[in-house]
Amino acid sequence: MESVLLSLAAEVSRAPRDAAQAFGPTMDHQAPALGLLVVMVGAFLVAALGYWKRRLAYPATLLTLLTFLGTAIYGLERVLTLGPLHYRMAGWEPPVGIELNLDALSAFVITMIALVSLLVCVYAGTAVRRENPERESTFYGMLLVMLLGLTGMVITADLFNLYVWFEVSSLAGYALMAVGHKKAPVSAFRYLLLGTLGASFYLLGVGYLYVLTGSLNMFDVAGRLGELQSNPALWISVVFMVGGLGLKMALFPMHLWLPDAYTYASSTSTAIIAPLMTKVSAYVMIRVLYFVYGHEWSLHGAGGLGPAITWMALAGIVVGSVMAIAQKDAKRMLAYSSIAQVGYIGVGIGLATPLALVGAMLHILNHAIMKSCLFLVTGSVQLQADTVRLRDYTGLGRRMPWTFAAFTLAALAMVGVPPTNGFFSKWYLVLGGIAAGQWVVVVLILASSLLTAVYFFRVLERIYARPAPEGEDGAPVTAVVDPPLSMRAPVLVLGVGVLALGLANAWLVSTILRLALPADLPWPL
Amino acid sequence: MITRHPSIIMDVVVRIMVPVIQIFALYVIFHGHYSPGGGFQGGALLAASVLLQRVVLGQERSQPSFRRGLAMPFAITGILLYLITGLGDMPFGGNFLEYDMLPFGMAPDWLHNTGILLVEIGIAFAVMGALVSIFDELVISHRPQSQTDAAAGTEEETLR
Amino acid sequence: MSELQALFVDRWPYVATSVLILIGLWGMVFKHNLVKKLIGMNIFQGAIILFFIVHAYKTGASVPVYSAEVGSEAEQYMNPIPHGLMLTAIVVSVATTGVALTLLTVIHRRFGTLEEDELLRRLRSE
Amino acid sequence: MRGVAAAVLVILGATMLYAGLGLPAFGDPHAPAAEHVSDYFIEHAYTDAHTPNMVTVMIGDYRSFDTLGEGIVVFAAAFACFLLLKGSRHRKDPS
Repeated sequence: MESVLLSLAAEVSRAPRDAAQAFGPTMDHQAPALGLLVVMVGAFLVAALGYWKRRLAYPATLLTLLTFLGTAIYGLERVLTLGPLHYRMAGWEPPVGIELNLDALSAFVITMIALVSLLVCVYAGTAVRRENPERESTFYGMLLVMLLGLTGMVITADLFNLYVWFEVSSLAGYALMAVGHKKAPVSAFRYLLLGTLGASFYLLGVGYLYVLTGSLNMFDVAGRLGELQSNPALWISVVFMVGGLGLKMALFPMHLWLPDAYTYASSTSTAIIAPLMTKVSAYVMIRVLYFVYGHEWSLHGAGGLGPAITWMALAGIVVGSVMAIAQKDAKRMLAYSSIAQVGYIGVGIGLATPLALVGAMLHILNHAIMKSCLFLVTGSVQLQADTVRLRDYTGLGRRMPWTFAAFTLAALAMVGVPPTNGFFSKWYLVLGGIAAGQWVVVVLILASSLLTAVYFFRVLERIYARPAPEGEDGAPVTAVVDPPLSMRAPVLVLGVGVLALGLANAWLVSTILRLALPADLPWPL
Repeated sequence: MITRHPSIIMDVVVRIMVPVIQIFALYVIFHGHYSPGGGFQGGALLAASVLLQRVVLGQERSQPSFRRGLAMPFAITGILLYLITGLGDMPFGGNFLEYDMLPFGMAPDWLHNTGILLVEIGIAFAVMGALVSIFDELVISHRPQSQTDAAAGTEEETLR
Repeated sequence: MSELQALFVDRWPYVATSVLILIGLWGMVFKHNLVKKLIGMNIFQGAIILFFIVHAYKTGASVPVYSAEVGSEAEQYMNPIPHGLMLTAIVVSVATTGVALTLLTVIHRRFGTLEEDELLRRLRSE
Repeated sequence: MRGVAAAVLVILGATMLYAGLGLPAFGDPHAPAAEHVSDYFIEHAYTDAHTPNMVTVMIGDYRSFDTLGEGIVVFAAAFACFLLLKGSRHRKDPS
């Protein structure tokens, strides 16, 4: 007892740092916090600008996100050169203070967040002005607050701090979800109830863990679990955490909030929430299961959650794909396909082999890119042709050639056609399934690719192969054209990104994701 | 629809209560270092003093003491105060929120003391502004359309 | 028998918080009025806050405010961490409730009801 | 559906009671939560920040980043109300 205290005190007592030394490596030293601080300052700047100079809110948002992307890439580069970076928030050593942790995995996810949000925001410039002109500046403020929450969730190494950022991002998400269709507040309220339930379950799990270990820092907790492995309270803590995160991630039996929420929200909100919110929850699940509890206990051993997560995810893949086939509304179809795609990530988490986990991490990025592209396309159609019904997509391929070129690329990636990025994440998942000897997983992933092909090729056939419907006097019903460049460019960049990420996947895996694996799950190849 | 009955007793009681609540709120904020209390509790009390006026005197008559448009700026100011305290030490080589690098020239423990006080004040402002803002938004939105526009029509433009 | 004693005598506050958690969940699942669901959510969050606070208690210890008479022995003061954490959690819960009430206001103004069955009927008829 | 939900609640309750056996007893001064970081806070709070109230030192200093998050949560809630109610007030209600 005494000795523990003394050693802790010795750790914590800080060596006096002279200013010259602090200024030398200061950028390396501050790298983990930079992105978070940029978004934080930007969010409140935009909120304040909404009061005085409303016209400047959008440029300020873009500037913030550009800087954010810069810091994210800088952080990624630093991590790849120097290894994992730790940041002592408020200057206190980890078990006492809050620690930020920038390792390959969190730097990867943060870069993804910055990239997707910047592209969606470029699109939002025109879209929000048309959809919600009266709420423009508040909308951007809310968007930045949500990104702040997501960044905080990814970067923190403290379990309770994660809960706080979890709620920041969720609250902003509920508000963004409630803007849009007339029915949007109802679905947003349901999302709020279930999302808060999920976050509270997570907090309860943290509570059990804190009571058992006396610490909240992830690495410290991981080191103190040793003799607790057969404790029923530890088991229920991991069950609560996985349940709560599964709710936010829309893992199969807990996906009920998702279709309505995505369908009725405005196109910009959906395009930013759909790719990011569920993916960051999946990231947190990886963080908790692999880096705090350790996969040997939580997924294979006494925790035994691996098979449960895998089977829930597989059921989600099948149910999501089948339901997507039955939809008549484009956004709802994409929402159900999101449930299926989250299932792929869940399979990768549950199998707990290095290849499958890399597949899940790769799919986090790939699905974010594809899904934001697809939702931006449905948003463009909604704005240009004022429809979300798949029936009205007939013949649009010739009228909006650029938009639907990107749509086609993203749809092929969803199906998993090489060389798009969707193929490679499924490839790693299948390899991981084979390595784990789970042939059911392999068969179901291949079968679900066929189901995905069914619903996307149905849409593609409608878009390209059929003539556009004619009006009464032989003219096309509406003169629908491609949206302006500011909305077309991000869609195209994302569409090309689908191809580029597919071609660059070997580089991604060998330089970044190989380092992102936990230490007890080394890369086999 | 609930209607308000003017009552001199209520008015007088509110006039006496509000300063007392506000003084107590300030005590809770500043004495948080020595006894249970702090920014959130004090901010909630400050908000309560404003909301008491809103409830008893009505929206219009309580405007002079705390205008509706002030709530959100208060919240933003509070968070900005927190952020400035946190960022203030970074040029001097500290981490975010590392108070002993603040350039005030005090002993480290007193610097921590000051830093805690600053962030508590920031939190108090933020909580007060946010709670009053939530209340105001909820109440205004419940009024009939015509009355709202007449009462808050001029402010609409500046607020958004 | 010793398990029952360990649970209901030595850990009775934990049992009480568990019951509160179940009451909150029951309200969220089985009540049909959206405001009642929200109240259920608040009970659930309150129960979790209580869970933390219960585990901050030490028998015979004083409140976590330093005083020279009590000294600086760790066993003389209650655990300050859960108190601080729950201060944050309370604020989060207040904020969530505020947003939920806002959404309910908007729903009520658009659809004129907060009963779930009635609301679903109106949504379908749109 | 209601039957399933009720069954889930009963199972949850039973599991939570069973898991309670793994927790330290109520008021145990040597529980893990009362020893590791907590001891450091209690013994150093006064010397570190010259502030007797340990909870204040904790939320204002050791874990000040949490408190910043707390402020942002409240702000986000107020901003959400602003976003939802300000805009929708001008819409014509169909009812």
